[in-house]
Amino acid sequence: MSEHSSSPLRTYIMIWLTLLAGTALTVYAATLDLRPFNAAIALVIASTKALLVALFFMHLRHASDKLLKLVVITTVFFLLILLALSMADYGTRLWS
Amino acid sequence: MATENPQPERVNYLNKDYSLASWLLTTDHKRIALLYLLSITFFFFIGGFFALLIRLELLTPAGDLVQADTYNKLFTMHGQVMVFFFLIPSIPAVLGNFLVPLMVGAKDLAFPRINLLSWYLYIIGGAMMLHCILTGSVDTGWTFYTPFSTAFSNTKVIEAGLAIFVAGFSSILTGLNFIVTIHRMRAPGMTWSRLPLFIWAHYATSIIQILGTPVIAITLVLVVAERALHLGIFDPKLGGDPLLFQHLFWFYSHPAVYIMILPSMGVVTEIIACFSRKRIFGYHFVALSSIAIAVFGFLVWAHHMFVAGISVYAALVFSILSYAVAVPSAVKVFNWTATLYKGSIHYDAPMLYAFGFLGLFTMGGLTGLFLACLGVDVHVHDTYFVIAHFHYIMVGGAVMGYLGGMHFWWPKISGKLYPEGWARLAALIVFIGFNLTFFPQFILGYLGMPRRYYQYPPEFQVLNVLSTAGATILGVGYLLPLIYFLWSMRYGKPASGNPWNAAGLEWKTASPPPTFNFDEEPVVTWEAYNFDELDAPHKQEVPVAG
Amino acid sequence: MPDSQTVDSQALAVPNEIHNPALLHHFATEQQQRDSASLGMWIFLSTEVMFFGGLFCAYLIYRLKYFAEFSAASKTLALSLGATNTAVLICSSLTVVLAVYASQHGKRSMLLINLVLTLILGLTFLGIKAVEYNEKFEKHHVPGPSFQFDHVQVAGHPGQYADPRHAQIFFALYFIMTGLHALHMIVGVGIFLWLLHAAWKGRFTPDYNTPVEIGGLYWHFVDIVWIYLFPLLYLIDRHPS
Amino acid sequence: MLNNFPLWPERASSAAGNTDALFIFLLIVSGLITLLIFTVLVFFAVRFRHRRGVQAEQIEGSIPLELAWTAIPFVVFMAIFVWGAIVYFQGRTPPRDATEVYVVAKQWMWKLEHAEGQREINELHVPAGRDVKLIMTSQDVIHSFFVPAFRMKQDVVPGRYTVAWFRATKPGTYHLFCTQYCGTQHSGMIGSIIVMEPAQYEAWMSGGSTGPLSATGEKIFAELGCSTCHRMDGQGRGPNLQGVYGKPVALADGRTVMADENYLRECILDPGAKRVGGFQPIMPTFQGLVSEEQVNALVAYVKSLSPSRQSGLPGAPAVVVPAKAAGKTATKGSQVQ
Repeated sequence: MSEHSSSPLRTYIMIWLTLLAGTALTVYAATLDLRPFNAAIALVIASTKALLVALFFMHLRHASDKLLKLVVITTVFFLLILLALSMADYGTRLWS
Repeated sequence: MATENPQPERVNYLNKDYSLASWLLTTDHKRIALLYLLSITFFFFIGGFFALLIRLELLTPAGDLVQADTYNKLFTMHGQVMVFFFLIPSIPAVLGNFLVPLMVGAKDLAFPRINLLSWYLYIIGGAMMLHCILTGSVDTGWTFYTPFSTAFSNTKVIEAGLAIFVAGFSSILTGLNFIVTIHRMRAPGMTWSRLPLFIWAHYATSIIQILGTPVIAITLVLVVAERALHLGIFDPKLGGDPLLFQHLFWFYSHPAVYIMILPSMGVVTEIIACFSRKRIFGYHFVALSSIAIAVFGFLVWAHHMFVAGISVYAALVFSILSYAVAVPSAVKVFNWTATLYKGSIHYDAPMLYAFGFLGLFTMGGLTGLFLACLGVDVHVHDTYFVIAHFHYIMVGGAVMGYLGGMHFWWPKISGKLYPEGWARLAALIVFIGFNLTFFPQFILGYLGMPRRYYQYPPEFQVLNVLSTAGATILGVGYLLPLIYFLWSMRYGKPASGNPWNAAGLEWKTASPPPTFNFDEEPVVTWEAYNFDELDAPHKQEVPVAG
Repeated sequence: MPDSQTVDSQALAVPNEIHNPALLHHFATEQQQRDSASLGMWIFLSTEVMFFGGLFCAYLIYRLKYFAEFSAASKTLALSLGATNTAVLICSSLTVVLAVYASQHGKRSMLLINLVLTLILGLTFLGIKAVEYNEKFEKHHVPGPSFQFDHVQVAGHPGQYADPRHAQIFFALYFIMTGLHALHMIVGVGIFLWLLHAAWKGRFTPDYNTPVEIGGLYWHFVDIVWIYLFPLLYLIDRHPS
Repeated sequence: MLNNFPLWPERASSAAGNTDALFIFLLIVSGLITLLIFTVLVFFAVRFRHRRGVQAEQIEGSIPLELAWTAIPFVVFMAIFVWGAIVYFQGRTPPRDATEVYVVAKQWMWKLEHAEGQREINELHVPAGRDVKLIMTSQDVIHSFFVPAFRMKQDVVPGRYTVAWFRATKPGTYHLFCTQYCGTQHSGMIGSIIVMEPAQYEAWMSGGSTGPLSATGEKIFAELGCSTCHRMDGQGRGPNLQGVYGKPVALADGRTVMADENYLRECILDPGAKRVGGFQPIMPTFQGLVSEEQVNALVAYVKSLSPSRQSGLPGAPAVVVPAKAAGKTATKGSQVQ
């Protein structure tokens, strides 16, 4: 971080517009009957939006320090551990 | 103080200012460590008092000393006070707070004011806990299992839950401060592989504090909300699942065990290296095993739930993962043992505590294999076998390490030497008392005596009497250090900067250290545990401040 | 895991000669202070992720267990208000990032304008949220003794009514999740009021703007939480059946 | 004195020997590890104690050694895991022809009801040499059913059934403990398991029964009007319950679940949750209208309608699935209980 890390203003506006479009898209996608894929699409769109915010608005993309990325990855990993290993119980209770 | 000192006394962090405000508003990590030391010692003896009453009640099979509900409150408060207000802050908040900046060569932790805030949060949580204890207490067991805690107990669950919630943020902030300090504040030349293993252990501990503690915080929020508003999240009558609470609770509370034991491992590593005058065997493996314990520690929580009604498949997954976490612990024990090889071993009091730790932790760890083993756990789960196991880890491991560390760094903290003879005696008494208290409980557990029983069938009495006898010895063992540490503050001989001739930056400054730790910014040019240089016949003069 | 780069940069760090009043005594350089602050904030945010993570875990389990009721209860939420709020927060994230940009480039009026805009958008969000909460009170959708969710049809199963107890779990999670989020918003508004005050006094320069950056990180995080909450709570099952 | 000082618990079930063997194996393994570590520790401690003029020899470490003491414990641990998993799996899988006992726990007593109709409180009479399956639930908080002599333990959770089983081998009286902390009188929630010789047990059983539990269930079934919809001829508005138990059921939402005790229980208390495909959602919930004991009786009755359950062939769905739902049996991974 030798120089202040910030994207040019145009990028910010583009990201902002993309985020708004993503919101519209997720609302539209929810009105389609896609059965199990509704939830998947909603989560994919939400994760994309979150990633855009983190990378551009929170300047993760230009962070010269890999450590910040490591913090984010670690956190997401442990969050998934919490969800996945809980489901290891709940998802298999009816198997017996 | 120290009138025999011919030179005018150096200004250090202790004598810089004597006003009350200079302590209560300090941002000096060393003073905050002492504030923590006072407060956790207070809570340790409160928790110990409860333990003593529990053991006295269990002298006879009938319930005669206290009422059943009083007994239930006693073991609950014993657990909550000891876990959340003593063990979790013990080594990190006292020794870690004092030593992390010194060891990495920084003037202070990265966020001194947040450090002070963390102590105040702890004190607020502690005050809430005390208020809760004094005005009716809680009887849920420290585990707060639902639906008992949310719908059936008529004690002060909400207050205790909030107290732990607040204290949890104290723990989070301590961990945050450590991680940032270790990453950002290391002195020039202090590379990662030159860090003392104490630092690696605290780094691993901090990961757990940061990622685990918020989960118990939100779980307690849910318990409080459920109890106050009957939302149904954990109440089967309203469609909730009581086991969800157990999942969320143990997601933190199992790794919390490693919050207690990892720093203790760090302490023991330092002590073993110093008193066998050797670089630790397999430095990188010991360092990485700390991180491995922190990571694997998050994958094993449901081994507390093998008979709780989880699916068989989940039980298999969590059992196999539990064995995975045992491996790095074993690696540590082997490396400590190997460090002694061809050493030059001194038997000062800290080393006696470290030996005590090795023995007790080995037994505690190996009995953990019994509990991770599905077939055996069905029988010993929720019996005294479990009680004995986790006391071997938390008392035999964590507290032994804590006491060892207190002895090792007491000259640095106070600038005074403690009476060595008394300290060795105390170490011996603690070791004997501990084993007498808790070893019989393994047998009791396999015989089938359930935990949290206030009266029990008469065939369990002999072992319970042995255990109670041991507890009184253990109590004496814990009082001794309190007395002679206090004594040494006034009458102890002044300590030099490095009384053990130990390695590590903390020994390269005065005892007690000046407010900003080092008179000159240290530049590290040597590897960790450079005892060969320290013990060399023509030892090069290490720059000792002052 | 070890970041060797930082080690080098610290090893080469030269104590700066001119003492900056914003440089705290225990840091060697401003760079070190700034890096510490941003790392500290990111770590704090991972704590926050896990804090909400416990709730997401509970949500996931009950959503799978009581999908019919979650779907029915989700449909009673005001989609237009939720979507508007999502847009409002996204706009506020833009103003925040513009404020950070302005502070880095010493554009005082741009900084002030964007801080004020952020505050307005933040308060708008809270206002809309209040309207939604009020609607829940009126419809008796607040968990507790007066909770009502009778005779609500379950989608795809004509004639089947949602179990009010299970719908109550949805609303309990809804209120706890959005309530904690709103609490974070309120804290964020407080932080930005302070930033506005400091910016007004001209405290921030291109050399010293860490508080704006750190406050911005917090605000973006709160936005990200909402980015997940919106589809999870409002969009469970919106297609006309 | 020695009567009050046992060192090994009594062994009175078929599982106890397995658990003990595993436990002894663990004792030996961990004993050997402890012995190894302590011997080496003591030897080093004495051999390398500080002597004047003798310097410590600095050793960096040894990667082969590190790998060895990472890998060897891991292999040993995996062996323990496998053995433990086998013992656990056996304990979790009740034999199909076991005698059934319904257990209802409440603060602070055990209520037990034999399938044959005998009711007991804090005492359970069982025959030696026969498999006994416990179908357990709680009226209030979580309890745990623990018989040390049988090396058997299972938490008893409100709102659902948990299942355990044992085969007693030795006549006698054994402790029954509650091991999940359940409130003030937790330590008073103890009872006894009385194991009898089969002949004695038959004699005990012949007295004082009000008829089999399934008969009680049948009565309740009629009283509550269940039989108006759940008709045996398949013409009712609800599914025909004959032969349902132990078979997979296709649900209205496309999932397929096994009709075990927990499923039957849930259908009574929360009929909407897992409705059978092809039927209207018209069944009211009986939550709060029937006691835990009555639910048990109803479940026992429905189970008695599946005569072939010893030789039950899981496979063909018991309930005729309408063509529309049949195509969607692919689950969406949401079989959450």
